[in-house]
Amino acid sequence: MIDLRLKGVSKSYGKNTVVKSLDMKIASGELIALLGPSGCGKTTILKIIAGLQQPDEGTVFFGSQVMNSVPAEKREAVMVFQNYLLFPFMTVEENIAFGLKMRRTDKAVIKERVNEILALIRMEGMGRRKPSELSGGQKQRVALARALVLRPQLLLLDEPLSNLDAHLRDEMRELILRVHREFQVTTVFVTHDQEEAVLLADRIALIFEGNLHQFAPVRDFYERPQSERVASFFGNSNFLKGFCSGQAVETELGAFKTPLTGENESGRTVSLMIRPEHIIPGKGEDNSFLCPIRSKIYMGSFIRYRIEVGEGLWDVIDGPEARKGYEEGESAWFTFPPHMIWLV
Amino acid sequence: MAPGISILSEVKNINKKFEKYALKRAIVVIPLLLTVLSSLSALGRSDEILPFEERYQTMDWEDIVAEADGQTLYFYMWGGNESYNRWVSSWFAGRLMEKYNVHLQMVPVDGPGVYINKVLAEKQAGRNSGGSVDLMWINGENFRAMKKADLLFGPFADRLPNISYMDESKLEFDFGYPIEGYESPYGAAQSVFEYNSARVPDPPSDMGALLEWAKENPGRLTYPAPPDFTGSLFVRHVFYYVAGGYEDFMGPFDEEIYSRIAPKVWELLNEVEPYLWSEGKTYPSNLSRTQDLLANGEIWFSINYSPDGAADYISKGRFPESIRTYMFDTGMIGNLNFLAISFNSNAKAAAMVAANEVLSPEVQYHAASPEGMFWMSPLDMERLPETYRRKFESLPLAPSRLPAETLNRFSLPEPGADWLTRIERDWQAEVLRK
Amino acid sequence: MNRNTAAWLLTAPALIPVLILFFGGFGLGILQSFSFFPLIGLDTPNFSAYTEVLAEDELLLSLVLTLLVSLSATFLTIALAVTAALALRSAERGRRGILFLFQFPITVPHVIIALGALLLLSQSGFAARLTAFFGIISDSTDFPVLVNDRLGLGIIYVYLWKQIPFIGIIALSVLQSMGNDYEELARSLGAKQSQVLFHVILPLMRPALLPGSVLCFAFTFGSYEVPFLLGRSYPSMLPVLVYRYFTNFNLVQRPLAMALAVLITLFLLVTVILYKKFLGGRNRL
Amino acid sequence: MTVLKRIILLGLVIGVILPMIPLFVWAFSGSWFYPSLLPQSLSLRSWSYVFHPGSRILEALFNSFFIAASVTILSLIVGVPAGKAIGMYRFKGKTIVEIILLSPALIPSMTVTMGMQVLFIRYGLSETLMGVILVHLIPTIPYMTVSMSAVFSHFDISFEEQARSLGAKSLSTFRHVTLPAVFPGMVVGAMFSFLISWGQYVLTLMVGGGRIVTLPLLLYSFAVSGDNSLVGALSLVFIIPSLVILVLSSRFLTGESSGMGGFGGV
Repeated sequence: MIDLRLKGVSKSYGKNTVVKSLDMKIASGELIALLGPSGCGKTTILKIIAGLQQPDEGTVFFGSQVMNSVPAEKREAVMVFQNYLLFPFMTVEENIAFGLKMRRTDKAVIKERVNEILALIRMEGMGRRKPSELSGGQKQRVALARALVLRPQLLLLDEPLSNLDAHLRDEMRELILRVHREFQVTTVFVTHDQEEAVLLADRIALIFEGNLHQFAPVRDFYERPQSERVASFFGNSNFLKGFCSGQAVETELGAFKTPLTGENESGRTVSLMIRPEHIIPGKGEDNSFLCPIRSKIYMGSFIRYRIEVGEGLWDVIDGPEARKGYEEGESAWFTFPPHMIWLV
Repeated sequence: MAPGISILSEVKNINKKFEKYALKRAIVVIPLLLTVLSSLSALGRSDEILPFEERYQTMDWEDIVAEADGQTLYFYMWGGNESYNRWVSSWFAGRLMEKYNVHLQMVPVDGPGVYINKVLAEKQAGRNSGGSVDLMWINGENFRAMKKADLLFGPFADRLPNISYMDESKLEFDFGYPIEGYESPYGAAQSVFEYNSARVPDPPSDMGALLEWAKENPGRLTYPAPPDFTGSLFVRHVFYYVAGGYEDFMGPFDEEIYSRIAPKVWELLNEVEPYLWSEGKTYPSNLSRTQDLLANGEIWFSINYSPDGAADYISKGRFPESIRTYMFDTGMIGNLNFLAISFNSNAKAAAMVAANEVLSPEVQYHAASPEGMFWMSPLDMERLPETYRRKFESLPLAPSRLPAETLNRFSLPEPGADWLTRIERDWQAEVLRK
Repeated sequence: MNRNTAAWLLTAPALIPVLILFFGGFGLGILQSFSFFPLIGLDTPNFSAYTEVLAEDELLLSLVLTLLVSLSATFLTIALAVTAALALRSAERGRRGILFLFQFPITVPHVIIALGALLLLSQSGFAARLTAFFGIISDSTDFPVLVNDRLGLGIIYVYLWKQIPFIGIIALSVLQSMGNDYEELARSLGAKQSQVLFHVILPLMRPALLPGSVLCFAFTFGSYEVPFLLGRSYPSMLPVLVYRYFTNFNLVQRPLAMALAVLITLFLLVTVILYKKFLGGRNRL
Repeated sequence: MTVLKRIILLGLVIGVILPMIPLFVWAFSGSWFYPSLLPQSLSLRSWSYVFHPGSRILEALFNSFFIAASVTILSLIVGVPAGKAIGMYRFKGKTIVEIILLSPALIPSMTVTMGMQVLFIRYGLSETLMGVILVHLIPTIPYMTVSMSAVFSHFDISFEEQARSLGAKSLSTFRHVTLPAVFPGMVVGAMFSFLISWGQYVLTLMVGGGRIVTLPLLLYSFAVSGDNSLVGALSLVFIIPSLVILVLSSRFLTGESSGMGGFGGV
C-alpha cells in the first residue's frame, strides 16, 4: 500500500478556481473523507488523484513517485463514480470484469476473481443480469466491485451513498468499512454529508471553495473546529463575540472563564463557541448567567430552549426530563462549563 | 428513451400486425373508396354546351381563334435548353398573347415520360376534361404510345391554315407510324456529327471509317446508351451502314431483314467497344453528358440531332470554338418534331391556334435566327413567299453550321418505330450487357 | 375522456393523411403490381408482372449493385460520422464554424450535390483538373472513373456527403448527453484510449445510431435520383430499374414497375427486421 | 491525438466544401474547359436567365417558399399532437400508429407515387397548390413525429399539472410551460419539414404537374441538360434559402438541448 501526497495542487476552469494550492498527506490504509458543500471542488480533487484531470500547478505523489505525467489507466488508483455508470450493454459479470479485460488478464483468472468479488458483495448468481434489472443498491455494489476486483492501491469513491435510500446506506456503509478492513486499501471518498463522513472516515478533510479548511480526526471537528464555519458545518453551535482578557473572555454578557492558558494576547477579538448540548440549565460554579427564555420546544427525545444571549439567540438542548422546570418567557440560569468552551 | 427507437424496436411486429391490419384494410377499403368517389364525380358533371372536340370539325378557323381568346395554354416541353425556354416563354408566348389573347405557360420538364405518365394517370383516374397538359412537344415512339392509348386529341393538323407551308409527304408518318393529323410539325432535326477540328482535321466520311478511326484513337469516341434517343440514333446509323442503305427499314418491322442485319451490327459494335471512351465499360447516359465530354476534350466526336446545337453552344461558351459539324457522305438521319394536344385539354382551341402560329413563316424565321433559338425549320422553302425564302437564305451561318443545302442533300429518313423499339431493346442485351 | 381515446384523437390529424393518401397510394400500387386496375378494365389480378420482373436478367446484378452501394454507404456513413462526432466533440478553435459547415449538407437536396459531384469527380471535373494542375495526371483519362462507374463510387460519395452530417449530429448529441463520465470511469478502470473507444463509447452509441442508419439504408436502397444521375447504364440500381419501367413509353411496363417497387419494399422490411433483430437487440442507454 | 483530430476536421471541411466549389464557379462562368483550373471566361448568362421572367425561376422560388412554409406549419399542427401522444402516453394500438407514421420514411416513394397520383386526381387535388402542400406533408410526418415524440417523452406532465393548479389556462400553460420544453424538437422537426418540401421533386411533379412550378422542377429539367452554368446558378438559388433556415435552426441541432435526439433515441 502507498502513501498519497498532494503538494500545492491548484486547478481552475477558466476564471473559476476550484482547487487552491492544496496540501494533503494521506497515510497508507487510511479511510479519508473529502467533505464539503456541493461544488466545492471535492470531485475535482478526486479526479486529479485518479489522473483523470491534470492539476494546473502542484504535484501528486504516490509514495515518493511523482504521478503527474502518469495517465489514469496506469495509476493504481480506481475511481467509483457517483451515479454508478454501469455499462448498460454489459452484464454484471462483464461490468466487473471490464478492468481486468482491459489489462488482458487471463480468462480463468478473471472468472475466479469476478466470482470472488460477487460473493463479497453478496450477489452470487446475479452475474448474468443486465444493469437495468438491478436495484439502486445492487448497482452501487457492482460499481464498487468493478473497482475492487482490480485490487487497487487507492480506492476513490465519489459520493458513494448519496443516491441510496436510508436503509441501503447503512448496508453500503457496512460494505465499505468491511472492504476497507479486508483489503486494507487506502480509501478516499467524497461526500457532502457530514454525518456520512463522521460515520465512515478516520480523518476528514473539510473543503470550502477549493480551500482545505481543516484536515483532522473526526472528533476534532466537534471539539476543536478551526473556524466558526467549520463548527457550523458540524452541527449546531452557539457563538458569542468577545475579546481576551487574561484567562477569560469579555463579552456583552460578562466574562467567561475559558480553558485558555495565559499566553493569549489580551484584547484580541475571538469567537467563543459552545455546543447546545453542552450547556447546562441551572446555576453552576463558573460561567452561570441569567438568560431570558424565548421558546421551549418539546422534541421527543430532548427539549430545546432558545435563549437570549446578549444580542443573539442560543440553542440549548436538555434531556427529555427537563432538569429544571423552566418555562417560556421567564429568565433562568444557564451554566456554560469552561472546559466545553472553544475559541475560534 | 425516445420513441424513435421504440418504433423500430417494434418493427418485428410488422410481420404480424402490419400485414394483418393495414394491408388487408387497404385492399378492401380503397377500391370501395374509389367507386364512391367516381360515382360522386359523375353526378357533378353536366353537359351545357357540346365539348370542343365534337364541334371543331365544323367550325371556321375564325371561330376557333375566337374560342381560343382568353384561354390559358399549358405547354409541356423538355426544359433542358435555356435558349428554347427563353424563346417559347417570352417571344412566342408574348406573340400569342398580343395576337390572340392566348396565355401560354411553358412547363419545362425533364422528358416526355413526365407528361405521358401524367395524361395516362388522368385517364386512369377518369378525368376526361380539364386535364393538366394541353400542348406537348413530341415525336416518334412517344407519339405512338400516346396515340395508341387514346391520349391525344385529333385529328387537328389538317385544320391549321399554316399547314399549307408543309410538304404533305412529311405529314404522313412519324417514325413510320401514321400521323393521321394527331400532331402538327414544330421543328426539324437533321443529325450531324460534332467534332473537335483541332484534334481531327479530316473526319471519317462514313460509319465504317469512323469505327476504324475509333480503333486507332482509343477512348475518343462514344455515344449515349440507348434507349437515349441520340444514342439509338447512332446505332440506327450503324444499321444503315451494315445494310448499305436505309431502304430495308422503311416498311413495318420485318424479322427476316432484322435477323440478317442485326448480328453484324452487334458484332461491329462489340468489336469497337474496348476502344470507346472509358474502354466501353460504360456509356454516357444522355446527349448532354456526351457533349460535356466533347467540350472538355475527353472525346472528339459526338452525334447530335440538332445541326445548330454546336453553334448555339459555342455562342454560350459551352463548346470551344474549334467544334465543327459535318455529315457522312452516305447521308445522315433527319426527322421532324411535332406538337400534340392531350385528349382532356380544356384549351384545345388555343392549342390549335398555337400549333398554327408556330408554323407561320414569320415565327419560324425568328426561331431560326440567332436572336431566336437556332431553330431548324420544318417548312418547305419552296412553298414560302419569296420574301421569307430570301430571309431564310440570308440567315448568317456560324462556322460550325452546315448550309441548308448540304443538310437537305444528305438527309436520310428514320426507320419505323417498331424497328426502333427492337433495336433499342436488343442493343441493351447484345452490346451493353456483353 | 379516456386516455386511449385522447391519444387516438391526438394522432388522428397525422394518421388520416398518411392512411388515406400514402397507404391508399400504396394499396393502389400493390393492386397494379398484380395487373389489377378495374378502372381501365384490368379486373383479373395475376402474378404476370412479378414473374416477368423476376425473369429480368438484369435483376440479380442490379440487386447486388444496390446492396453493395447501400450497405457500404450505410456502414461508411456510421464509421465516418462517429469519427467526425468524436473530433467535433472536443474541437475548440473554430468549433462553431466547423459545426455549422458540418450541418450544412443536411439542407442541400440530393440532386444538387449529385450535380456537384458530377462536376467535381468526372474525368474532366474539378478534381481531375486539380490533379492535372499538380502534375499527378497527364491526361483526363488517367483520372480514375468515379462517376457512372462500375462500383457506384460517385453514388456512395453523394450519400456519404448527405448522411454523415445527419448521423454525425445524432452521434454528437449522444456523446454530449453521455458526457465524459463513462470515458473517465473506463480510464480509471485501466482502459487505454483505443479500448475506451471500442469497448465503451461505440457500444454506448450503438442503440442511438441504429434508427438513423436504418433510415439511411432504406433511403439509399429505395431512391432513384442519385443513381439516375451518377450510376452507369448497366447494371443500374434497382430504383433506377423501377424508374425506367415507370417512364417507359410502353405503358404495359407500369405493372412491372410497381411489382419491382413492391419487391423492394418487401426486401427493405425484411432487412430492417433482421437488422433490428441481430444488431439492435442489446439494451438501451 | 490532436494532430489526428485536426486532420479529421480538415478532411471534414474539405469534404463538405469541395463539391460546392465547381457549382459555385460554374454559376458565373461562360467557358470552362478541361484542364483549366479557372474558367476561361466569366459570364452572367445564367443569371440573366434566372431573372428573366420567362424562366419562371422567381415564380418558382416564391411558390417553393410558400409551399414549404405552409407544409411546415401544417406539419407542426398535425405532428405536435401526434408526437405528444406517442411520447407521453401508453395506449392501445400505439405500435401500429408508430409504424404507420414512420412508414413514409421507410417505404420507397416510388411504391406509392403512382397510386397517390391517381388518388389526387380523383380527389380533385392535382394541379392545385393545396394538393401539392398536402402531398408534401406526407413525407414530413415521420420526421416531425419522431422529433416531437422525443422531446415529449422527456417532458414531465406534472409541470403542466402544476401550472394548471397555479391557475394558468390551457393556452397559457402551453405557451409558458410546454412550449419552452419542447421547442428544440419543434425547430428540428420544422427544419426537416421545410427542407423535405423544399427539395421535393417527384411528388410535386406528380401532383402539381408543372402547373405549380417549384424550384426542383426547374432544376431537374436542367439536371441532365449539361448546361453547367445554369445548373450552378440554380443550385445557388436553391441553397441560399436553405442556408437561412440552417442559420435559424443550427443551434437546436447540436448542443445540450439538441432536438435531434429523437433520431438517436436518447
